[in-house]
Amino acid sequence: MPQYQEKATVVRVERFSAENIRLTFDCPDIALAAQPGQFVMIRTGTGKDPLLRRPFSIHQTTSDSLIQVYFKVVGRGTEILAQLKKDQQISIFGPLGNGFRIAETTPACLVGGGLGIAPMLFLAKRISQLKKDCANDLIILGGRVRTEVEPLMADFAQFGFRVAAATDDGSFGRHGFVTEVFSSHDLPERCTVYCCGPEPMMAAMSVLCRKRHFPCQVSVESVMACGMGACLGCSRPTRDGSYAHVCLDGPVFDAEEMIWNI
Amino acid sequence: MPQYQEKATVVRVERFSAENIRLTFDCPDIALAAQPGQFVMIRTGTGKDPLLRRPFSIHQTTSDSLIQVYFKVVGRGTEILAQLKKDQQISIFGPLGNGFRIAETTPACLVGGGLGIAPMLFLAKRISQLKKDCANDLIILGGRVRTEVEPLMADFAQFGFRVAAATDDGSFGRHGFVTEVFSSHDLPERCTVYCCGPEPMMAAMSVLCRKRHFPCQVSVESVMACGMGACLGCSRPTRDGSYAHVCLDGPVFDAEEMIWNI
Amino acid sequence: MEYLKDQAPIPDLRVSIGSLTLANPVMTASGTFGYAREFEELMDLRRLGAIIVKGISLSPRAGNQPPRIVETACGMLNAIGLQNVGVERFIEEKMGYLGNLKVPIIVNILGESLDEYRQITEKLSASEAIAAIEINISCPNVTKGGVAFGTDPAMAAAVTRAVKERSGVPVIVKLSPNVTDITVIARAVEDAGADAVSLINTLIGMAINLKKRRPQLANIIGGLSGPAIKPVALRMVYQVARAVSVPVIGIGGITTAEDALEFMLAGATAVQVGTANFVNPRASEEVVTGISEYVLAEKLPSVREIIGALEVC
Amino acid sequence: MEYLKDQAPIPDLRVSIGSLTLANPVMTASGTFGYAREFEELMDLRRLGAIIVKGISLSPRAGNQPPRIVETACGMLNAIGLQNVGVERFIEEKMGYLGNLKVPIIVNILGESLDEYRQITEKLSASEAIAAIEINISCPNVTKGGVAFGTDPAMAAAVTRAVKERSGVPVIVKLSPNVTDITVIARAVEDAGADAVSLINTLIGMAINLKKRRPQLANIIGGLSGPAIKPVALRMVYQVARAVSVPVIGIGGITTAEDALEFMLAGATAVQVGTANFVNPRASEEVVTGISEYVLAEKLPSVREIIGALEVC
Ligand SMILES: Cc1cc2nc3c(=O)[nH]c(=O)nc-3n(C[C@H](O)[C@H](O)[C@H](O)COP(=O)(O)OP(=O)(O)OC[C@H]3O[C@@H](n4cnc5c(N)ncnc54)[C@H](O)[C@@H]3O)c2cc1C
Ligand SMILES: Cc1cc2nc3c(=O)[nH]c(=O)nc-3n(C[C@H](O)[C@H](O)[C@H](O)COP(=O)(O)OP(=O)(O)OC[C@H]3O[C@@H](n4cnc5c(N)ncnc54)[C@H](O)[C@@H]3O)c2cc1C
Ligand SMILES: Cc1cc2nc3c(=O)[nH]c(=O)nc-3n(C[C@H](O)[C@H](O)[C@H](O)COP(=O)(O)O)c2cc1C
Ligand SMILES: Cc1cc2nc3c(=O)[nH]c(=O)nc-3n(C[C@H](O)[C@H](O)[C@H](O)COP(=O)(O)O)c2cc1C
Ligand code: FES
Ligand code: FES
Repeated sequence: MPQYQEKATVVRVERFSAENIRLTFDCPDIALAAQPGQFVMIRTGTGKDPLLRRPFSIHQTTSDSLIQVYFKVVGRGTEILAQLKKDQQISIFGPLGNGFRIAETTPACLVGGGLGIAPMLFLAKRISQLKKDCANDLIILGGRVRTEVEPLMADFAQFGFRVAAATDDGSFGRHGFVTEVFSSHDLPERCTVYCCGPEPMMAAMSVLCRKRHFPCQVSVESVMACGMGACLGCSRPTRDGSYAHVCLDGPVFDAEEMIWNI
Repeated sequence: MPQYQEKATVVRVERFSAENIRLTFDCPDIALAAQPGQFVMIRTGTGKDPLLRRPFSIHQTTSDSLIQVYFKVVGRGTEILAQLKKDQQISIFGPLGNGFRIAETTPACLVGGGLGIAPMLFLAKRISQLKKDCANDLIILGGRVRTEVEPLMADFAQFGFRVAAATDDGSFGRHGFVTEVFSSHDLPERCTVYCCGPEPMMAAMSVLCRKRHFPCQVSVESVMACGMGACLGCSRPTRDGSYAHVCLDGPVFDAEEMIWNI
Repeated sequence: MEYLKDQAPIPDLRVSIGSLTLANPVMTASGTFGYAREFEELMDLRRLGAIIVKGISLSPRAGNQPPRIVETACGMLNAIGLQNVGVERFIEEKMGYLGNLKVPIIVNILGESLDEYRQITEKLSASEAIAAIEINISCPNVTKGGVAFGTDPAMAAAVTRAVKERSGVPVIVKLSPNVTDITVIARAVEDAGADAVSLINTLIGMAINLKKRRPQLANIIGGLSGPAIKPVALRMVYQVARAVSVPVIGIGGITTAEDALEFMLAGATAVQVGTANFVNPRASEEVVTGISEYVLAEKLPSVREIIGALEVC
Repeated sequence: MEYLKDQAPIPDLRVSIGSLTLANPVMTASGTFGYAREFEELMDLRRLGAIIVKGISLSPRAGNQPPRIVETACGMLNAIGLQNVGVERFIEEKMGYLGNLKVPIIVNILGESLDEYRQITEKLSASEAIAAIEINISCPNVTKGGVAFGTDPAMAAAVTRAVKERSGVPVIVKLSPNVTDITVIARAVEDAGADAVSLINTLIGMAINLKKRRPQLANIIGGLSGPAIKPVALRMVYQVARAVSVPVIGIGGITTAEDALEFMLAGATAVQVGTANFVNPRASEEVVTGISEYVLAEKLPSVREIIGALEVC
């Protein structure tokens, strides 16, 4: 699969809150090759500190040449990205990793928690393109507070999926966790679940899916230096007793392969 | 002497060329205490690289609360400073060092070469405040090219000094070095010379002044870590065989004390 | 060492180095804080746990030719050449001011022979305002062909004994990181009577000016300090804290209270702020404030709770 | 080594490591370039002077528990745990591709005993596509209580001899910087027959997560690499180049051609680009381009002119 290192130009900055930001970059090669569930490595500056690139899911491609990332400020790198302004340039490397394997013939349930919402938009869009009708398909978005979910509802609404929301503090949608929303919905048989979010949430989802014999794909994280298989730093222990490398073998895995950090 | 570490706000950015830039900062404590020939240590960023502050002469104070620095882009730190925009904040530490000792009763000759022009504006302003009439006083400004000198002529013209200019390529003022301009002018007896510029120029000026028995003060540079006497890194060998510390004993010295790096 | 509950300050930041009790664990690293007076306008010196002054030798030293310093990635190299006024002028000119600060003054000493270390110690014993001595053993032993005292356990122990025999105050031995196994040196000086060890001194490094095809420093090589060396310093503090029973003082790239707390988790009883003083003259005071806020926020009975509290399953 | 004038490329970037002549002095550092194929989409592998692959052991290794890496100031710590496919699968699965690249392939090997090093060397001798062997002696010698081979001159020499006896290709010994005097180790391996030395491997470091009160790495300690260690690497290359007569290969924080040229001025015949490959997958190729431009701009007859050309008055 092709990978590109591009000088990307910021074409749009959307601040959903002080912490939650969406950036739109012009990087044609990456946009054209990107698949739902893949990620990019972004260099936060041009200097030597912070040294390493930071991994971010591809939130969506909004044209043949634009990609979006939706991120939260958690440290130095994301702080720097949060200060980016329109027309500034930055080095982006990707698309990387193996994305979601879309089951076209079965109903889909997309579950995104917190920043795990990020890759779900691209996935929903692609599914809606592959299927003529998504009325049987469900999207569940969860977050701690309103600002983590509400700003994205409109984008998710456009594909004809049923969309449900939940927040930990009840400030938007159902008061509680996405898992509760998931359990409360009567989903069709042979539903395929696509999930991304905090480890405890993905762990819980994988248990629920196992019970109902739903195949469940999860997008997981790990610390990364290179994002492309060179450093072997992104390993995660798997059920078979070996290590998987998130950047190469993932970031999307079958939930059954995973050992959760909880 | 009082020293302050201030969060200074950029109130004005003047680009005389891609390389030569003048910044105006709002830092009241430093502005109020500043003396001609003193310098400030500017932190170019908030991160850990580049690590150390950079020293810059106080170009002038333009009110009780504003100071200016006039600098040239030569490396990483000045590159970062060159990108500063109005209203951004930055940490400035100063005023530091011993400035020029102004001889109020004798005619003055100010000689600035290249970036050595920077401290001369503050000095000229102060001299003009101390003396009622500066008709006998001379300012000589030199640079490699027009853009290093011309943009500052107007500022220097306002104090009633005679002002002469020279450029290495003849693109502005006399074709040649400030030393030639100095020699060609018939200066009054007992003239006090204040000089800042490249080492070869200051070395040449000190020889000319010795010949004519003019006291000559020079503002010199050295690499600096702290700017305030803590690191002992800014030493310069002096004629008496010991070391002077530019940040504490200088940056202004009697030319006779100096050993030149040429 | 007993800390009396009834007279415990809140938050309780007290730590002990041998018989010396500090109000808090934050010191200034030798050579990065001048003789303290340089900072009086810029911070409240009285808030420091201790002040360690520029390294003092028997006779005054002029130091090295410039350039003496150069910036590196997240760090700096220095080859000051141990410039100092010498022990006599130090006592005459500096101790008067320092003695009045009501902050423990620790004198960092350096010598080129055992005898020099002995003589400096004797001269310092005269001044009772000195709270402790820190021995810089990273200097070359000229009587032993210039090998640094700090790289050989026997020499390091010998210096420690020489100073300890003549010192009425606690003796801290400052270890060099430029060794294969720093725990060997640490144990050697502990056995020789050191009341505490401090580490790390600078890593030996070099920088080159490509344009001039010359070293950036007149001395060719210099000491690397700053955030760049913090991972090496943390590792060595962690190892030494497990190898010796005397207090360990952590040094290396400490810029914030978080950095200092990490060193304490690794086993440091106290810390020293060095290069950070150049970037932010208030750094050492801000580290004290930050540690104090942390102890309050975490509701710790005292800062001593976190010494060596790192969880390594 | 004779460089034929008539067939000299322009610019002439050729350098020699023992009997091996490289088109240019730029290699990729072991463990930072995978098995090279990972980079084929991102750069022109054929422009490299040599490719050094991830360290290979006798049998496959799973590596350490995560987290295996953490970023530090201008650097990173890694504790990969020498994960690799083992020498047999390496030859079967990787050498085919590598052999067709027409770039000298240097295999970095590691072992826990002399015998392991011997066996790997024998197995590698089978494959004639291998241009040289680089011995990683920074690994613990389990038969000697886990002390790293690279910290003891005798052990380092023994490993060198063991490999050299069985290798038909030049043997490069990669030195550990975690020693008191790296020139002692360098001379020991030179006397034992090393065709070249490469340095530095990573400095041992540690990072702590204050919130969790735990080490950032599951392995607690790890190897520090990146720009932060460049000053230490430059200093050691400068010292070793003066201590041995075999070629020295410089490693440590090299990100640009300027960095590489500084190492060559200090005495390096060639260089390796490591951590920089993670930040910029094209870094190694850009270093080749930059060196080439420098040699042309400076009108040097060859890049070899600058090896050790540092002026130290
Ligand atoms: C494949 C992949 C896709 C990702 N997609 C997104 C996304 O779409 N949106 C988003 O906001 N974030 C995403 N992340 C997480 C993101 O990479 C981290 O938040 C980011 O690297 C933090 O960088 P920083 O410099 O701001 O924080 P740092 O200063 O590096 O660290 C600050 C805090 O963040 C934690 N942290 C650092 N790196 C990671 C990481 N890789 N994963 C989890 N926590 C981390 C640290 O432990 C520390 O507590 C993704 C991570 C991976 C591996
Ligand atoms: C007391 C004092 C007053 C100064 N006033 C001014 C001023 O008013 N305007 C101005 O433009 N510059 C002034 N300088 C020089 C200024 O400090 C340097 O140009 C600046 O530090 C370069 O930083 P950098 O990060 O851009 O360059 P670096 O990346 O640090 O270095 C780039 C190049 O600049 C050279 N350099 C670095 N520091 C210095 C230095 N201190 N002196 C000379 N060359 C240096 C280096 O050798 C290198 O070749 C002054 C210096 C001193 C000591
Ligand atoms: C400019 C400078 C001068 C120093 N002088 C001394 C000294 O005289 N004696 C000493 O023991 N250590 C000296 N050091 C080492 C520091 O005390 C400290 O051990 C080292 O810098 C690491 O800490 P840091 O990274 O916080 O700076 C000096 C360091 C610097 C940067
Ligand atoms: C992730 C990682 C893995 C490494 N693996 C090896 C290895 O298997 N064998 C080896 O000899 N060196 C290994 N090294 C050390 C590098 O080859 C190099 O010596 C070191 O990183 C310093 O160079 P740098 O600062 O350019 O990265 C590794 C380094 C890193 C960062
Ligand atoms: S991040 Fe480097 S191998 Fe996965
Ligand atoms: S710059 Fe630190 S003492 Fe002068």
